[in-house]
Amino acid sequence: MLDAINEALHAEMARDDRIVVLGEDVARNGGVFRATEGLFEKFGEERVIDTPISEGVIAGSAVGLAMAGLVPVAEIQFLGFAYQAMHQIAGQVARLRYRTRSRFEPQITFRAPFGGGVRTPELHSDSLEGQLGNLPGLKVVAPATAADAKGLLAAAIRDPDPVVVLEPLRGYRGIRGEVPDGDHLVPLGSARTARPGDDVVVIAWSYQVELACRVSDRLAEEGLSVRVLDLRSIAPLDVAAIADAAEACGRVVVTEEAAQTGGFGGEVVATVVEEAFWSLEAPVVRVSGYDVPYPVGMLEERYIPDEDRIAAAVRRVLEVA
Amino acid sequence: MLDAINEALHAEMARDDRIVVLGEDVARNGGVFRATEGLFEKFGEERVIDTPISEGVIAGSAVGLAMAGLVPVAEIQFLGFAYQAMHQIAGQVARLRYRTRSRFEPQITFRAPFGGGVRTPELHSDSLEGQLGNLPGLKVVAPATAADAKGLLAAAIRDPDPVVVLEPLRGYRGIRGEVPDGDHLVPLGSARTARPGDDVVVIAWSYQVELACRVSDRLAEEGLSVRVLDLRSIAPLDVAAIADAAEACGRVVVTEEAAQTGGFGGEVVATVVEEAFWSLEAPVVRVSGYDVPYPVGMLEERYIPDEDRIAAAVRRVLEVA
Amino acid sequence: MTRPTDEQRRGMLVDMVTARVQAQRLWNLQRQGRVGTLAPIDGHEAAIVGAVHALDPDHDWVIPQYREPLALRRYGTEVLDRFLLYNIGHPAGGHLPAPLRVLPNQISLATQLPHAVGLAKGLTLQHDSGVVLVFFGDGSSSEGDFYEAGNFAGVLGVPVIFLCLNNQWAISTPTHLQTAAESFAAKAAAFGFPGVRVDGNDAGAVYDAVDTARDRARAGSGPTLIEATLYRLGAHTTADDPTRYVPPEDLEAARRDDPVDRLREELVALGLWDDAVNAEVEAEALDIFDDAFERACAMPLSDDAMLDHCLAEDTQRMARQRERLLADTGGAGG
Amino acid sequence: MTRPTDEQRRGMLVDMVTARVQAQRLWNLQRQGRVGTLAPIDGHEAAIVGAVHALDPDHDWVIPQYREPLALRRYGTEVLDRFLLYNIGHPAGGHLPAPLRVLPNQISLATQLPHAVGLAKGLTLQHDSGVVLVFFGDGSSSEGDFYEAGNFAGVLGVPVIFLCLNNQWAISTPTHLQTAAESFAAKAAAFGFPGVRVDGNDAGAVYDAVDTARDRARAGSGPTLIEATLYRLGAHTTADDPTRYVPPEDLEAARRDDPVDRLREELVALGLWDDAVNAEVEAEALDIFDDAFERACAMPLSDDAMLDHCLAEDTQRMARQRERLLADTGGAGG
Ligand SMILES: Cc1ncc(C[n+]2csc(CCOP(=O)(O)OP(=O)(O)O)c2C)c(N)n1
Ligand SMILES: Cc1ncc(C[n+]2csc(CCOP(=O)(O)OP(=O)(O)O)c2C)c(N)n1
Ligand SMILES: [Mg+2]
Ligand SMILES: [Mg+2]
Repeated sequence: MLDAINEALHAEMARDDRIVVLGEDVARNGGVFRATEGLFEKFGEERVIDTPISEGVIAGSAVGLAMAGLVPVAEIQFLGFAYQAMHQIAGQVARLRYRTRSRFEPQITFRAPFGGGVRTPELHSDSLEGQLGNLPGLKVVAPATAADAKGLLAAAIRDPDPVVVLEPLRGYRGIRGEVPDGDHLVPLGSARTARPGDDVVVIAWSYQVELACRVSDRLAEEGLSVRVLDLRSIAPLDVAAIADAAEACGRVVVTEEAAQTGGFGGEVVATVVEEAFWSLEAPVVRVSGYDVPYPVGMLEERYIPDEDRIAAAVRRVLEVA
Repeated sequence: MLDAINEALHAEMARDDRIVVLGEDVARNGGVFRATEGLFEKFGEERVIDTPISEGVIAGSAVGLAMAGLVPVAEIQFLGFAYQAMHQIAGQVARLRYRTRSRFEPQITFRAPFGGGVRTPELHSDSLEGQLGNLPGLKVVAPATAADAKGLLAAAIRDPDPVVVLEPLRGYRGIRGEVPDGDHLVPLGSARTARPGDDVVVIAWSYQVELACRVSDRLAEEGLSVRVLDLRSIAPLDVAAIADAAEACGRVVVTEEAAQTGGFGGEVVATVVEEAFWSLEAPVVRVSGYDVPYPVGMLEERYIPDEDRIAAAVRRVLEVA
Repeated sequence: MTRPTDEQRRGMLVDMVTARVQAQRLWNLQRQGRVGTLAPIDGHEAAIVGAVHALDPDHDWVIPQYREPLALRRYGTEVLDRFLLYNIGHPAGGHLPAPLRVLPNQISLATQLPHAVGLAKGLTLQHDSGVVLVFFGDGSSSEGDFYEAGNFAGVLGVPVIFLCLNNQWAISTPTHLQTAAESFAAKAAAFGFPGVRVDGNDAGAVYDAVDTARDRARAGSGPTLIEATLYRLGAHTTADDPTRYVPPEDLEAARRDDPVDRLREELVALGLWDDAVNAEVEAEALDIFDDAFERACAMPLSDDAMLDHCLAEDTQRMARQRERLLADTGGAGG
Repeated sequence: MTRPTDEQRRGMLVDMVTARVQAQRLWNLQRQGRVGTLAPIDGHEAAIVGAVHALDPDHDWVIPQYREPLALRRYGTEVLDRFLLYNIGHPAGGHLPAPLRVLPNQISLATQLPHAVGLAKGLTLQHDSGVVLVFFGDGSSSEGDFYEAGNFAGVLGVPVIFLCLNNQWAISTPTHLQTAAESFAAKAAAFGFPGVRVDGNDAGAVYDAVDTARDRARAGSGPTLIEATLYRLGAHTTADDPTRYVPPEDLEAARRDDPVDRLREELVALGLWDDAVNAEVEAEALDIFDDAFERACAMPLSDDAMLDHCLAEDTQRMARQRERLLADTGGAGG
């Protein structure tokens, strides 16, 4: 997946010379995960900027760069440190178009790794969809495949509105797969059926999609038909796709890594209820982290929903007569 | 309601000399809304501190004060500026107990006015429950009556965990009512039935409760029995009370001021579905702001759910056969 | 040292007097409930006008905090038009149309400072010779954004001028509770570029400092921090009661050094100003204001304006919200 | 000027040598996959040890960033125990039990600085004569938290010492991209208290600077910012490859000024240290380490530990989650 991201950045920067990449360690080091590898050498220090350690000014200067007509692509080294920039992301970036009535086009992209499973220190693994999903004016996408990592990032960069691209830490090296050559764009706001099926649908995004697919494959051996809907976009939310899947299956599981209460999964459940209530044959079941902060290394495997917990939830909604 | 808050602060400071009040303009000016009026004169500059304009250090120094065994009660002048402190509130305050395994007791209270209806400038009216509701370790309460404003604030200050008390701007002067004398504590995490009823329940918090009650009263004249459940606590969420109300009524409306998508209302809907699915006679309906940033003065009346919109939603869930 | 010419100083006084009387008019409208809460400009006129007179409106950008707009006449009357729309709560008040190089007010303190740095960087990347002047208050200097922006600007060496209007107060908080630093200008040491302090009641001195900083910026030598010391002569905002905390003797002393009076007296002494001119300038300022206010109040607003300009295209949900909103209001889209 | 006594310097060297060899052991464990990602201490020993030797562990607080724990031996072996628990990912690693005046590592850069200010204020309010020493890196100084904390500390005049370990790098970012300020010490001008720069490879010089700052703090004269200049001799963390960006000649030069070697040579010259002593200190350090590591690995962990210490009492939902977790793991509550 990392290669797909790096490829998208190279291609976009070559395509549009208004693009400026900025962030901590993105230039000379090529990013702590090498996502920006080679950009500095290729595009130079004017377009690939190592910033001081100030997430606030990374986000805030992106606003200014966009005002000047440039296209900033900023990295937040780990999504948990977006909190340091929340006053700019929530208060300024997301509202630039609205407060200036489109005088300025906020063509701004943020990339940030997130999610657990690789035993990182505090705040490195946190899922912030619950925070970011309630900020109108901001788009938020979360690819689950290498192809989508490329296609969503390219689409995000070209989108006239600000987009946060959430990249699964575990997927950087853990998710491999075909990536279309050349220009490849995945429209923001469109969910994807990752596995067909009609007994039950698991709605997920990011690395949870990978796990849900494995569960689907596993349960297929038992004759269960488990659809997996990969949201891909947190915002805009593909309400129609959620409605279709829920209607078709009648049974819904929603899974995410964040703490249960207030997680974005609640929004998905509410959407299912609003759109497909009469098709529901069982209560929607949420699978999620526990209602505690993302825990330390020895505990994280139990924190993150794994295949067993997702499978158990699937069985649970299927058991309802 | 403002008097109730001021009274609680006076009483608590007199009761517990570990309490320190800090924030912008809270001392010499008694707060921009006079919530902290008289504290500086009574308790002196050591215990009532005018801070520089740095929400981050207000929240961050509260962590340090708590480590020293004090009980900080910090004001964020307007909730929208909590974004400036989100790295401390979400990343530090909410996790102090967890990351130190209770070596330190995070007995920290934040007070912040929020919500619309008084034509404030940008960010002054924003509702952040969607952001704050997904931060385990943090409690969040939102009183809708003067009595609760006193009782929840006192309880928050005495609670060994960090609590954000959301005070409705419109309620400061707009909500009046009996306030019990002397010690008055409202347990955190307990919802309140603001109006009895069994045809439908409107679940709300803060100023929306006031509106929901008026709707209930209005529709009672038509013979409709509209229960109003005042959550009072966003976190901890009174799951049992939500379940009871949903089961008893079978029809549920959830109303909030924030933008629809990703708002805390989604969590409430998800909870209803998890707890009371089989009792539901109609899809749960959300009433909320629109999916845009909180707008300017001329638009805000249309943005905030008003009695008409709540009443229309109530009729809508009741129409379902 | 490039003191402004007498002609320039006269131009400044026109703008200062204009700002002063228009501010009075606006205050009255607020008291009549016709506009929302606002922050009066009184006492800040010389610093703002002096600064922007050192700029080239065709090239240089101005980023206000929120007290400045009435003093930005040099950037064209459109600024006033938009400011009045802003004050009546019309969404178009945030739209300062291109090619105006002025941003709308910033309410979230100090957040405009990182914007200024990015904008300045963007200008240099595009070989645009413009300079960015960004205003902020003494109180706003305590926000992390100020320091992060100053520090990054220093590293980048971008053409930005940080202009601190030190009016001695942040609402009720006096400067000695805001910082223990020797001055706000002294904070530039944290960023590695010059910090200078000027008398903000002296329009010419501010002009001079900004002019020097602008030359420096255009020469590629990087940012400057300027602290203009002055005194907030009015309330913090229309919602504030300064008698609760401003020592009357301090206010009295400050009034004796009113920046508008000071320049007026100087120009009168030079024979460049008199009562008749003054009356004429004031009358014209009010005419322009009243005219602009009338237009602002007549500005149409579509029933679904609330949903416009959030995203370039409505999301699925917004499209439905738009339908519902129009149904509720019985209106048609705009 | 209060240079440490020879006896004190000897004590410092013991701690420095201890840190060095324990760090090597820890690195090896990491390479074996037995502990998680960690940030090596190499090159920072003199600055950290020199600083904490000027403190009184019974009264003064130490707030680390993340490189410091192995050099905090002066605060007791419990610090090592907890640090090893932390490194294996055990939740008890964050619990430094009372009355230890040491906080756990801080990963969110600079967020510890506002904590230090609040803690110092809390101490004075409680008439506790303790002083707070807080560590942070050159890179962390760019976060708004550093400035907000410094500024507030200056206003409050609290007993806090901000100790910047300027190791020339923030991961791959060199100091000249971090700030254009003359030095990190110079940033104190923004706060209105002294900023001093010391050779961070000279344990005695750091001791001296901290001792002076501590006296100042205890006298009620407020904070001090100290910049200790040194060089990061190892990788940023076990996940980093510094050969991608550290110029080898710079690293070589820095190695020639290795702080542990420097003090060792000085004490050898004074006849206060020799190979035998060195071997003994190293052996003891490793014994203590291995013992602590064994205990850490044997530390029990209940099946529902994840849900403990989030709130003083479980919420309704947490109580259910606890039940489910215990059911899933087949375990019993702890
Ligand atoms: C981030 C943020 N925090 C708090 C406020 C509330 N507030 C509005 S104006 C003000 C004082 C600003 O003082 P200063 O920067 O000196 O500007 P002045 O009003 O004196 O011109 C405060 C605290 C705000 N608007 N934004
Ligand atoms: C708020 C925040 N942003 C980014 C990071 C990622 N990060 C971890 S260490 C580091 C460099 C820190 O440099 P410095 O403060 O100089 O300390 P050093 O590692 O050199 O000791 C960065 C950017 C973080 N942990 N926290
Ligand atoms: Mg001011
Ligand atoms: Mg460093």
